[in-house]
Amino acid sequence: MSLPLVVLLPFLGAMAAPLFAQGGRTAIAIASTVPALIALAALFPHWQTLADGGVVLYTYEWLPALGLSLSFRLDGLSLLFALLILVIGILIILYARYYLKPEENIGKFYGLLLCFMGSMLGIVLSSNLLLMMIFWEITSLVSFLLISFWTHKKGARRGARMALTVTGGGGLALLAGILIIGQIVGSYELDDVLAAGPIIKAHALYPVALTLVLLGAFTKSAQFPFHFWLPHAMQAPTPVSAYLHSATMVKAGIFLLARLYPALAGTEQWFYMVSFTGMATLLLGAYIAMFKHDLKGLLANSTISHLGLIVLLLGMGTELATVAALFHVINHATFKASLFMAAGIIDHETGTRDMRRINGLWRFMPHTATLAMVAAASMAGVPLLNGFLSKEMFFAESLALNLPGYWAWLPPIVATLAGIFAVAYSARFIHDVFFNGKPINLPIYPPHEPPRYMKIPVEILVFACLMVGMFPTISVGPLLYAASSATLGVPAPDYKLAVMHGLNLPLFMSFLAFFGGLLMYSQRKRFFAFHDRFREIDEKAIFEKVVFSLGLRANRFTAATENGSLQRYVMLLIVSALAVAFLPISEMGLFIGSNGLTPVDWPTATLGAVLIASALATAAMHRERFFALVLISVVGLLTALTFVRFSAPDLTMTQLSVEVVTVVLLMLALYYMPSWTPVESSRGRRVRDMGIALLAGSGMTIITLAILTQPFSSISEFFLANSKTGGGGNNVVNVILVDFRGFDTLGEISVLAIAALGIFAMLKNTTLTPPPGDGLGHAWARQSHPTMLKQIARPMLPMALMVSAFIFLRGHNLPGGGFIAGLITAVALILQYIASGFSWTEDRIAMRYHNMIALGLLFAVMTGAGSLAFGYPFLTSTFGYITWPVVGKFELASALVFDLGVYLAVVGATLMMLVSVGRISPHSAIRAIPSESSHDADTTTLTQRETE
Amino acid sequence: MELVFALAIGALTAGGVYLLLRARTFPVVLGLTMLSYGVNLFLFASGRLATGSQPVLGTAAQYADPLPQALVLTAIVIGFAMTAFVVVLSLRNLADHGDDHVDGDPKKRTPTSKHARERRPL
Amino acid sequence: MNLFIEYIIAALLLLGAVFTLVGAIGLAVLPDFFTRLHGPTKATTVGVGAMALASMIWFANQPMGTGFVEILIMVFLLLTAPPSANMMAKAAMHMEVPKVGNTRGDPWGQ
Amino acid sequence: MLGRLSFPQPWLSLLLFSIWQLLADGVGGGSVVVGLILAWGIPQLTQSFWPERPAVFKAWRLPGYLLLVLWDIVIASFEVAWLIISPRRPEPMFISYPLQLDCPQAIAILASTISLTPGTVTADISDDHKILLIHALDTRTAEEVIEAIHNRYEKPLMEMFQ
Amino acid sequence: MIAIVLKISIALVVIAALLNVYRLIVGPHAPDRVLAIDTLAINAIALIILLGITLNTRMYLEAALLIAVMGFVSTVAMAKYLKRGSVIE
Amino acid sequence: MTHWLLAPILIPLLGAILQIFVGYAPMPLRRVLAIITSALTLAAAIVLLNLAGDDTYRVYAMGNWQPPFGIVMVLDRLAAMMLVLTASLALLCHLFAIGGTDEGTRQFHSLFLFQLMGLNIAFLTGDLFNLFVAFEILLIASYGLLMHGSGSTRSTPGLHYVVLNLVGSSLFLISVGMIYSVTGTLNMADLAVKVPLVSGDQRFLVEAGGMLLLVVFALKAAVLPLTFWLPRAYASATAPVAAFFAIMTKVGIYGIIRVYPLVFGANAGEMANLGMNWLFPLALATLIMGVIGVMGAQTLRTLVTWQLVISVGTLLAPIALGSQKGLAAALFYLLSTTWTVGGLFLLIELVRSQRGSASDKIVMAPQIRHRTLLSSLFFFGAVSAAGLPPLSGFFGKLMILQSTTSGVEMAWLWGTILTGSFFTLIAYSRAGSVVFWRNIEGEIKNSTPVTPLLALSTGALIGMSVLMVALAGPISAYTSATAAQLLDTRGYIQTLQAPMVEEGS
Repeated sequence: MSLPLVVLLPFLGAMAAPLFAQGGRTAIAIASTVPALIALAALFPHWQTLADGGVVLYTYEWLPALGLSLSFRLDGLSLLFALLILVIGILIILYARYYLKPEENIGKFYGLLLCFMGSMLGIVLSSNLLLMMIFWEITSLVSFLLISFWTHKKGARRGARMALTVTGGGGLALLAGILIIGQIVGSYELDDVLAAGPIIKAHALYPVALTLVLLGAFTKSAQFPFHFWLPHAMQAPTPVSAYLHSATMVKAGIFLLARLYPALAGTEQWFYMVSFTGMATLLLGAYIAMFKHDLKGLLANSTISHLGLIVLLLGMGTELATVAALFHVINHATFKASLFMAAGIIDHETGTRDMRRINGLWRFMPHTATLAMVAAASMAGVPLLNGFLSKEMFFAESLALNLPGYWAWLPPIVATLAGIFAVAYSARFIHDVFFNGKPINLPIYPPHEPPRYMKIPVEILVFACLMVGMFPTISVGPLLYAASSATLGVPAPDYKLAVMHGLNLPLFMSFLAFFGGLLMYSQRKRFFAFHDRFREIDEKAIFEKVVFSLGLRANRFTAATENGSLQRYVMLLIVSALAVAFLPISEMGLFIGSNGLTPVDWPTATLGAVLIASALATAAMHRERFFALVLISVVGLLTALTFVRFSAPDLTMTQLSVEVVTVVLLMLALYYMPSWTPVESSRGRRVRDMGIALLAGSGMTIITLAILTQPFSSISEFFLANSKTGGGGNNVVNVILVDFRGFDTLGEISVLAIAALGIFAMLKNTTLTPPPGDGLGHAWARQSHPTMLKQIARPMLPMALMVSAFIFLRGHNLPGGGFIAGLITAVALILQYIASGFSWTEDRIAMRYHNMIALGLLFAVMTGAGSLAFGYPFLTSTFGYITWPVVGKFELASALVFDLGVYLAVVGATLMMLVSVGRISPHSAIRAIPSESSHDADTTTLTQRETE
Repeated sequence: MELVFALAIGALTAGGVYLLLRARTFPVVLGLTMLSYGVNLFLFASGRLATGSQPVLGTAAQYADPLPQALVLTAIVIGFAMTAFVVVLSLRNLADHGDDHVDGDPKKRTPTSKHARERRPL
Repeated sequence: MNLFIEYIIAALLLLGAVFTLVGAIGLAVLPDFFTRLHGPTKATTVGVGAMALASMIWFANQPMGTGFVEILIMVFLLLTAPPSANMMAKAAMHMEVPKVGNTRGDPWGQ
Repeated sequence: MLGRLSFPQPWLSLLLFSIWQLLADGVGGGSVVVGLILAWGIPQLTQSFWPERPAVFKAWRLPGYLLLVLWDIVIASFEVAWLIISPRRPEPMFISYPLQLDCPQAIAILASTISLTPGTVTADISDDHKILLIHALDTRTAEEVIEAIHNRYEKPLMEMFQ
Repeated sequence: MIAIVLKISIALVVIAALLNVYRLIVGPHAPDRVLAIDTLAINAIALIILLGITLNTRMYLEAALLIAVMGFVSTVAMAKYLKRGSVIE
Repeated sequence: MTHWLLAPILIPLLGAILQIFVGYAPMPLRRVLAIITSALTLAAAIVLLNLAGDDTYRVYAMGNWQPPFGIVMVLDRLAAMMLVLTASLALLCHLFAIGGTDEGTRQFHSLFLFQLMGLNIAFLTGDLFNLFVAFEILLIASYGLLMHGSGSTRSTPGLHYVVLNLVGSSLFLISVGMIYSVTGTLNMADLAVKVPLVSGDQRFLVEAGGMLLLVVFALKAAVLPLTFWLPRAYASATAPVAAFFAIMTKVGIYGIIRVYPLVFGANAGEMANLGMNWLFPLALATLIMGVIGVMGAQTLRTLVTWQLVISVGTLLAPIALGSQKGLAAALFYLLSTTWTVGGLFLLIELVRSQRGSASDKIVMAPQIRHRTLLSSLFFFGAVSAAGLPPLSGFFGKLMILQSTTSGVEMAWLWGTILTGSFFTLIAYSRAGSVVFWRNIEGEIKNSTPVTPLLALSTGALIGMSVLMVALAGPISAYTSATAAQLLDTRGYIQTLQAPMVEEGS
């Protein structure tokens, strides 16, 4: 249980820490230390197990389907890293207490720092690769937030984004790599993966997986060519740089290489990819570090170089090299963290990090200077310090590498060269900062020693450097052994951690490096001059430029594709439909089914030809809008006749009434529109459109022809058989509408209702200025309501209502029904609007259309729900026959009530649509509309209806 | 007979599609209307053609398939609601932009040909 | 069915069809809008009326029984033809649709 | 409340009742009941849509007038039909007809009658309801037409509405 | 006999409809077109009645009734648009 | 036959009707009623989720007519899941809306509830034509909602959206006609029985119909090349509407998942896996288009709308591959992405309200109020949307990646998804850092404060991705059971035999 706790504690702390922010820096620092200390304490009991080569495992199933379990594992390697993370973490917390200013957002800082600690622990303690992956990406994200902690700094924001881009992107590659490994192995549990090393390496996908994993590791550990993000991450507050970007996070990549060593290492691909990357990084980092004037820049590039060194060691693939790598991880963490902290102190006390200005600090802060110098010496590889030991091992390993032919010379030469540079930049760090004359133009002058406690973390680390340097076996021996064994998967080879191995070639290389470095530093002016001939590459600017231009291109591309042309989108849709239907239809070909064609009677054919001609004419004459409108009503009329011709009386009636309403609506709309469409599309485009239209039309023709000539049986037999007995009506279409498929109808009237509401809402507050005349030079006539029409409209209303009632009542047994009746009523009322005007009519309608719609829907729903009371499902209909005296036999069907709902909804919705459009006419505006914008109840309009 | 019917559907579809591809709202509305006529006829055709066999029990010797008729009825009404909405939306568009052009950015319109200025009576 | 009734139906049908056709011919051949307006309002209305009557008589002699919807069709046609003609004439006058040369008198727009 | 139960427009109700019997294809028990309900109910709903009713309306004169008009319609149709088919060019004319009727309903009926009868279409009614504009398809003099309309249609209507 | 007469009648009405369509296409003015479609609607009534007799069913008569009741509303709307622009005001 | 299946349909419907009736009542009353309706819908959906958990199909025969003759509602795991997703999204968006966005027109609440009803019908129905009707309901309501609010920017995109969807509806009808003309049935279970039996030349008709249906669903889902209506339409809608619309593209995806495995699935004989070979490359292309859109976005809203497109591509790719694991993964991701994107839409509205004229443009502006809150929410939303750990988006993507077995498809899928995530990450980090961090001197006038209600609803939606991680086990178990249920069509076909309520029982 303690392992998940170790990971969890810092997260809990992260949540708690901001609460202590009110209490000031000390309170929050203490509060943040507690979880780390507990975690540290929780690790100790396991030491004995680990020292014996054992492993502590904890597993909890989380997402078995995914292969993701909450499993943690503590072995030597993870212990080594966990200790680094926790110990340095605690020191950083302490250090940051003094580093941060009280007015800064310390809650956020400590919260994030602890988050980072937790996720870093997660990486090293996870026993499941996917789980590790999760923590891996969290470290990238938290690092992003920490680098950009000072969000007002442009450099910080850019550096953060660059870091996130590189490490996050690498993380995605790593994810792919891990997934491949998981697929090969069949498990993501570390034990299984490590045990499956030979299988992985033999698999065809091994090179892919390896490359992807290495991409992840290299980006995180700032290896060439991904090293560029790290120096820019130094925009972060120094504790962050010290912790994340030198001691821990950048080591995650190295940890990963070490962790997967048994599974992936030992092949040629591994060797070449890892060691050469490491070599390149080692040299490049060291070279650049030499020329950085920024204190943290120097340290950052030196970190890159050292990371390259460790990677190179791991790449060598020998067991001893691995031991050396791990050893250097410890050493580098100690001296580099302390150096960063020292740099932070200097920055803190002088206000700058520019080494050209910081000089001769020895006089001002001897204590700090001493500490920094020791640490720098360790970085340079001066004997008796820990850096020397691991570097010595590195030199030895570089010599032991058996490369073919002259290549064998490469590693030692590179190593020595890098050593020279390392000594040079370390010397620069010491000499330039603490000696070398007097400070120049310091923002804070004179500098002082920092607060006592700020130096303690540095002191502890420097002390560690010394201890390890002088008594390696006692101080780190057991830990290193455990870690090495855990890494290699077998007990570590014999090696001696001694300060002196005698006079041998590695020692000679060290000397060479030492004196070469000093020499180089003394000749630094020349080198600087040489270096200055090359233009400084600002990776951040390049990165920004690349991202910006990517964005710009993407934007252009988007704008070009999504160009706001409805026609293009419609064309794409239609062409897509044509494309997908093309294959089956072309396979089918022009197909006449077994039923064959029935003979043509010429009146139908003639009217069909008229229909076709009108359709095509509408398309051809569409620019003359009114004409097109007339033509399309011809099409509508002929469609209605088609329904008559082919046995669909209900459809005929619906089509006819809808047609009328549509024409009125279009006329209403046309008033505001230009009466003429100019030619806007080029000839080519028109030809293209005609082609598409023709294809669509012929496709539909072929399909229709195929359908019409096929024999067919459908579920309709059931409807015909049950219409009377089950639905109580002879008109099967109507029974389907109100009973068999009444639910469709409910949906349909909802659509009408919603459309009406939407239209009403949409036209609210819309003002449109109609053109002054019809575009032919005639102003519109003044007269609005001609006498004759008005007078005829009066008797038309009751008569039409009568017809409507008739159509409604007979609907169940004969063609008709609620829809058609509703439309007749609506049209009759529209006639009143046309004849007598908007406000006149509006005054005489007893019910708000809103309420009419709602009532209609309610009727329909309630009729349907009525059956629930009798234990039948929704919309179950019932009917019966009642014999009244005189009147005779009378059918009562619940479907009729449903149909009444349909009727009301149709009337309300249709009128609401048309009236809403009519309302925007400037002539209608004279009368105040029920205020739609005020939110309080508008009761007056409800009661104000005149009833004469 | 089937051929005439099929050709009519084809013509309606073709006309509708052509109109849909025009650059102004009004032709687009017309196109939608016409396309929906075509589609309604097509859906109707899925129950095959029959003469004088209206699906009203007791009035014919045999009955046409009533289901497509019911579906088409629903489709007509829904189509009407949708057409109404588009019409009003295009009015709103006109109100908002003073133009019923819908083919992309009005500034980047294809140059109008000389026919554009030519006027004929309604 | 009585032969006499059949004759009547046939006659009415033919009459109706001829009138409809004549109305349409008028629409097609008459020289200006105002003269064309006469054809449909009268000839066609009567033509359809005759057919409706024929239909009524026909169904009165069919087993399924009588019906009077045809009368209503006629009523509505007669009721609505004048206002339509009126509205169209008003529109035409407003739009100053040219009238045939030998027309006397002047239309007026309001 | 009782007023609500009455027939606000009895003639209309009668008309509607008759229409219902026509629609229901014959007078039967059910159709009478429903017809009565509708003939009562619809005018209740629509009476406000018909506010300006004539003060005097002698409805019993209406059928005679209607028969007259019906007969004229048939005749008119023959005349127009003949005119259309014959090769002779018609001589159309716009005629301003001075109205003596003043009730708008009556004017509307007259205008309709004119539209439906021989060779004339009511093209417009003046805003002050004083003049009808008539388009005659083929006529020699305006007076002839005015005279005919006045005697044949306007007079009976005046009797009916005054 | 009636069957033949029906055929002739339908033929005549169809020819009438074609003439209407001719007027509709030719125009030349908007009111002509409105008139043509109004007449076409009335022809449609005729066709429906004739078809009803042919098929010996009254099922379609209501469709004819509907045209008679409502057809003129669209005519009126079109005419009013041509004259006044605003149909409902 | 449990009447619970009615609840998600009738509750919003009655609520909507009520809203029409009380359209002129005081605003607080209407808001309370509206929220109660939404909440009840969610409650009903949760009840259905519990019911569906036992792997049986529940059938509700409307009008007590035996399928395939009557319309049936069918509850299975997928339907229940979609209902809960929709209802939860709706409730939170609705809560956000009553924070002030619902002002302006009185129809907002009824349109909103109608849309909810349409969505619920679409998820429940077992009838192809009824699915069409449901689509129309939810579309027409969405048209209305899209146009809600003031400003002249939305009418053109709205018009595009409406017209395209109308053409889509026509295509839907055409394909229904084609399928019906051969099979003579509309019930999906019955289609699953009959389609495999179709042979000869009739097969081509059904096949063409099926392909057209796919185009319709692809249009709703905004698959390339039918994507382009989406970004501007969504970017111009008011926030709660846009957030609620996050479910709209999923309806298209739902349609594909519902119809294709069942009717054109492995058992469909010659028509097995119809169209899926088209869908896969198009899904990847959609993903890429979405990534390009995200990269090029100049406002936060555009960014998120393109994120929606990305999620469509990400979802459809594994669905097209058709494996059970892929389906399960897609369903998991569907939940995650819908909530997250919805939450981001709401969040952006909050940001907009704080930034004055800078609105949600990715440009410098004076520092906003509530910066910590809003930027943290954005961070979480972006992390989940980009598919980074530890939020649910990562798990969804992980499952999708894992669902493929090695092969060309795997390379394409992995490459596209991971590269896509990479660029998305860049875009989000750029947008977030500019909007929240890159401040200029000055103060923003007329910024409206973020009320607790707004923050809560936004936070809850974004927080769903945390909740999903916590419940990742049960949820993924549910989605994999759902996938299994979907691929085993026998159960669905059994719904044809569902007993009806007998007379007098």
